[in-house]
Amino acid sequence: MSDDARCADQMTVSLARLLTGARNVFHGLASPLPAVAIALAKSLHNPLMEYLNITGGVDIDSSDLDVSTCAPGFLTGSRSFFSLIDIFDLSARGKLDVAFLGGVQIDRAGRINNSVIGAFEAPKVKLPGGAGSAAIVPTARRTIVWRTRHDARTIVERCDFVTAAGNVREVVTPLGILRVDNGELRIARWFDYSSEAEIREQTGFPIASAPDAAVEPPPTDEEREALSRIDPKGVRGSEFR
Amino acid sequence: MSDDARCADQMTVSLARLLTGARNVFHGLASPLPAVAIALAKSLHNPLMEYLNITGGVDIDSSDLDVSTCAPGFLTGSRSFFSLIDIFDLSARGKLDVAFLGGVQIDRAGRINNSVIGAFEAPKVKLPGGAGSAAIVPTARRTIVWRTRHDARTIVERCDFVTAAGNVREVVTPLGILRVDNGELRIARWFDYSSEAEIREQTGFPIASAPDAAVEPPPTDEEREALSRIDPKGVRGSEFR
Amino acid sequence: MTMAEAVALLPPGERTMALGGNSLHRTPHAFVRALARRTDLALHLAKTAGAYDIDLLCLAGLVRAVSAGFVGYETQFGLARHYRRAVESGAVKAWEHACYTVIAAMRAAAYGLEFLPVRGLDGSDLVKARGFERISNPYRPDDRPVAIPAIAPDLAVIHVQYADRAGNGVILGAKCEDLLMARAANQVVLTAEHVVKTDALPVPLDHVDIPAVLVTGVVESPRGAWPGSCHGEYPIDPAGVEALIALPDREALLAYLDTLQESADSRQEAH
Amino acid sequence: MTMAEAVALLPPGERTMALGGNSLHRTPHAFVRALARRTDLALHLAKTAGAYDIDLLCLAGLVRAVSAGFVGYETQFGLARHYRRAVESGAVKAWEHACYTVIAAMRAAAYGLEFLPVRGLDGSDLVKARGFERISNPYRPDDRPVAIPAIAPDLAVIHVQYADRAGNGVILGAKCEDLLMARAANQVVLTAEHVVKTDALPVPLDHVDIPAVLVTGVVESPRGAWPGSCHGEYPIDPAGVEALIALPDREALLAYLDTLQESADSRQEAH
Repeated sequence: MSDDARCADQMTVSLARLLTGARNVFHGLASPLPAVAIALAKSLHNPLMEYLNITGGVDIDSSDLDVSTCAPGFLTGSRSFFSLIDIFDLSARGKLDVAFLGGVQIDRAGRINNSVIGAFEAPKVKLPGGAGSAAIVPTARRTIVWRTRHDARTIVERCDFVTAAGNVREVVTPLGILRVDNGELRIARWFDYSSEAEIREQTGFPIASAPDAAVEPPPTDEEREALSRIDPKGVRGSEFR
Repeated sequence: MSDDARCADQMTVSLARLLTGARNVFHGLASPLPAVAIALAKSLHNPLMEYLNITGGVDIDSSDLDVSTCAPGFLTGSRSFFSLIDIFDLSARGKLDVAFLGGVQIDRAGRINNSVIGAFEAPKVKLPGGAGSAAIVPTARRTIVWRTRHDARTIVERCDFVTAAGNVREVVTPLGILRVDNGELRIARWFDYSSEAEIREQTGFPIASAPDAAVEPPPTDEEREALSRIDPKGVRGSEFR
Repeated sequence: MTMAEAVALLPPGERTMALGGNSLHRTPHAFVRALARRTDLALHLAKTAGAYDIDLLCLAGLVRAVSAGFVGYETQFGLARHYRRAVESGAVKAWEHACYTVIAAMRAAAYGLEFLPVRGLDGSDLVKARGFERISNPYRPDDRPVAIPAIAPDLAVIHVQYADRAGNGVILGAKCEDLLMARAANQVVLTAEHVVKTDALPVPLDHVDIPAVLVTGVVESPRGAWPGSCHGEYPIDPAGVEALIALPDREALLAYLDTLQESADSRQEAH
Repeated sequence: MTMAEAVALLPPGERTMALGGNSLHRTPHAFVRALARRTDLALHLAKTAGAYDIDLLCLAGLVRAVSAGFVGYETQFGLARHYRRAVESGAVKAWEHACYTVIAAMRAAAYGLEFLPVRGLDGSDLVKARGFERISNPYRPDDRPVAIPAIAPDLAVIHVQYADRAGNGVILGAKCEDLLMARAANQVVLTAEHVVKTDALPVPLDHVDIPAVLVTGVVESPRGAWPGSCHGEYPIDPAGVEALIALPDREALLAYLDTLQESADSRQEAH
C-alpha cells in the first residue's frame, strides 16, 4: 500500500468517524474524500443521517461515486430532490448540521483561504475560489475542513486572504486531526503512521495540543472492508494524484 | 336583455378594446369580467398577447372559464406554466404590460381601496383586501381598474384607505370609462345607454371630461357573437348578481 | 402520520401557521376542520389568499391575526363573514398584506433573513398602516425599497394530490405559494389525496414540488380539500361552502363538524 | 432559432452573460464554442461554478470579468489555466463570490431589486475585497446582513435535455441555478439535446423547469454540453476537456474549433 493510499484511507475513515450523531451533512464539488466518508458513515454507524449534495441528490445509494462530486452519479438512488439553492438556504436558516469544505490554506484561527495566494487585487496565484464556503462556514452548525497536504505553507499562522470563517470545528489532514478549541487550532489526533511531533513540525505556527490529544486508531477491518465495497474505483485516492 | 346583462356585455367589450397592442396581461382572483375580456381580445384583435393568470396558466384556451378566476379551468389548454410568484416578480422587474385590478373605492387620483371602509385599525367594514394590487399597481406598466358599480360612494374624492396607487390608467364602470390624465380621473367615454351627465352625477367629486371624451360604441355584432361563443355560461354576468 | 397527530403538532399558545392552496383551491380543509376542535391555540395565519380555511378557524375562535392579501370567497360566495365579524369586533387582527409581501416575508424566512426588501408598495397606505420600514440601498441611497419582516411559520400544512411516505409531494396544477411556504416553515405536514410508492408519483423525483427533506409527516386525506376544489380530482362543492358560511357560532360549527363524520381519529394512517 | 442567431443576440460591447449548468455538467458548451469566434464582446460572466465554459471564453479574449464562487475543473483536471492566466495578468477581473451570493445577486435581479441581503459572510475578507456593504435591519438594528448587488444578465444560455418549440425547457437531474438564472436575465436562450412537441416533454407542463414565457429562442443542440456531461445523455469526455486545457492561445483555439466542424451556421433550425 502506497503512502498516499494509506493517507486517503485514514483520512476518509477519520472524516466518517466525525459524523457520529450528525443529522444532515453536505459536501460540494471537488470533494471526493467527503463523498466516500459520508457513504462510509451511513453504512457503518449513522444510517439515518441525511446526505445532501450539489446535484439535488438526497441519501443517494453511493453506487456511482465519481471524482467529480457534482456528476450525475450523485443522484443515483436518491430518495428525494433538494437543490443546491435549497441547501444554501437551509444553512442560512441554521438547519445544516455538518458541511465539508476544503481549504488551500487553513490558519491558526481555523479560517480558510481558497481565493488567492498573494494580494486579492493582484494575485500571485488565483485559486479556484471558495465556492459556497463564505456563506456556509458561518451558518452551518459545524464545518469540517479537509486538506490532502499538511505543511507550513498549508497550515499557516494567518491566511493570505480569509475566504471563509466561522464554525470550523475540525481540520483533517494526512497527518492528523486538528480541532478548533477556544478559537484556535490544536492537535487533537495524530495517526499511527504520523506523530504529534511531526504535526508540530509541519505546521506553520506553534501549535498546541488539545488536553485529550491522542493517536487516532487506524482503519478497522470493518472500515477497510466497507471502504473497498463503497469505493472500489478508489475515488478517495483521486485527491492525492 | 336586462340592464345588468347589458352593462356586463358593454364593460367586457370595453375592457377588451383597451387591450389593443398589449403584449402581456394578467388578472387575479375574483376577476370574471377581465377573464372574459382577455379571451375576447385574443379572439378578435390581439391573438399574440400573452395571457397570465394565478393558476400558472399561459394563453389558456378559455374553454373552461369559471366564476372563480383561479379555478383549475384557468389552466385548460395552457401552453406553458408561469406561477403567480413569477408574475409578481415579472411585474417587479417592470415587464408586466397590463394588470386588471378591482377597486371597491376608486378616488380622484386613480387610487384604489380594497382594504377597509372606515379606519384601518378599527374598520367599519373589513373588505377582503387588495390581493396583489399594492405591489402590482406601482410596478405594472399599466393597470386597468374595473368596478361593477358607479356611484358617489364608489368613485370618491379620496379613498378611506389607499390600498394601491401608481400606474392606474383606466377605470371601467357600468357607466363608462374614466381615464387618469395628469394624475386625475376624467371622463373618457360614456356608453350609449349612459351619458356624460349621468357619470358626472354619479361621481363623488366634480369630475372633468378628457378633451377627447366621446361615446363608446356599443358592442358590435362581431363582439356579441364572440362573447356568446367565449362565455356561453355568462361568467361575465356573475359580478352583477 | 394520522390527522390526529398532525393536529397535535403545534404546541399550545401563540403559533404561526401557513396553509397551502389559494382561496377555495387545493387548501387543506380537512386538516383545518380537524384542528378546529382544539381550544388552546391563538393562531397567526399566513397565506396570500384565504377563504374557507381562515373563515372556519376564525369561527372556531382559534385565530388572533391573519397576514394575507385577500380573505374572501371571490365573486360567487361573497365576503368571508366569520373572518369579517372577528376583525370588526377586534377579536382578530387583520395584518393586511399585498400578496407579494406575503411572498417576500416567506422568502425572508426561507433565506434565514429577518426581512426582505420588495419592489412596489409606493403610494400604498399599507406601508404606514402596517409599520413597514424603508431601507436605503447602500449602493444608491435614493433607492429606498420597503423591508418586509419575515414570516416563519411554525407549521405549514399543504394539501397535495400525490405524496410518497417519505414526504415527497407532487402538486398538479396551480402551485400557489406552497413550494415557498414549505421552505419558510419550521415544520411541514402534507395532506395528500393519494399516498403512493415513490416510483408511482406522477413526475420523476427530480421534479417533485415538496422535497421530503422538509416534511415532518404525510397524512392520507382523500377529498382533503373539500368543499374546495382539487385540480384533477374534484371541483368546488357550493353546498359545502354555503354550509360553513351559514353557521352562526362556534357551537354550531362543532355540531356541524360532527355531522361530517371525519373526526381526526377515524383517519387511517398512510399505508 | 439557429446557433448563429443565438450567438448574434448580444449586441457588441460590455455585456453580462449567465451560463447554465455547474462545473462540467450540463453547461451550454456548444454555444460557448460558437460564441468564441466573436471579437466584439467584453463579457461579464456570472454563475456559481464554472470550468470549461469560462476557461474557453477567457482564452478567446472575450471576458472582462467573472462573478463566480468557483472556477476550476475540480479534482480530475485541476485548475482552469486560461482563466487563471487571464486573471493573474490583469486581463480578466475575478469578482469572486460565494456561490450563495451569486444566487442572492440573481434573486435580486429576478425580484426587480438592486440588491438583496444575504445571511452568512461573517468573517470573510470577501465582504471588504468586493466592496459589499452591510445594511441595517430596520426592525433590529444590530442585525446587519450584507447587501449583494444584483446581477441581471443581458442573456442567460441554458442547456436542457428537452424543450418544445415554444421554449418550455425540461432539465433532468441537477437543476443548478438555471431556474433562477432564467428569471434574472433579460433574455434567455435554451440549447436543447432534444426539441420535441409539447406533449412529448418528459414531465407535465405544470412541471417544466424553464417557462416559455421567459425564453427568446430554442436551439437544437445535440451533444451541446460536450465535452461536459449531460444527465441521462452522456458522461464527461476527458479527452475533450484536456484538448481545451492544452491549447496555448486564441489562434490555437480557433484552429481547434475548426477541427470540431460545428460552426454556428451548420446547425439546423429546430424542427
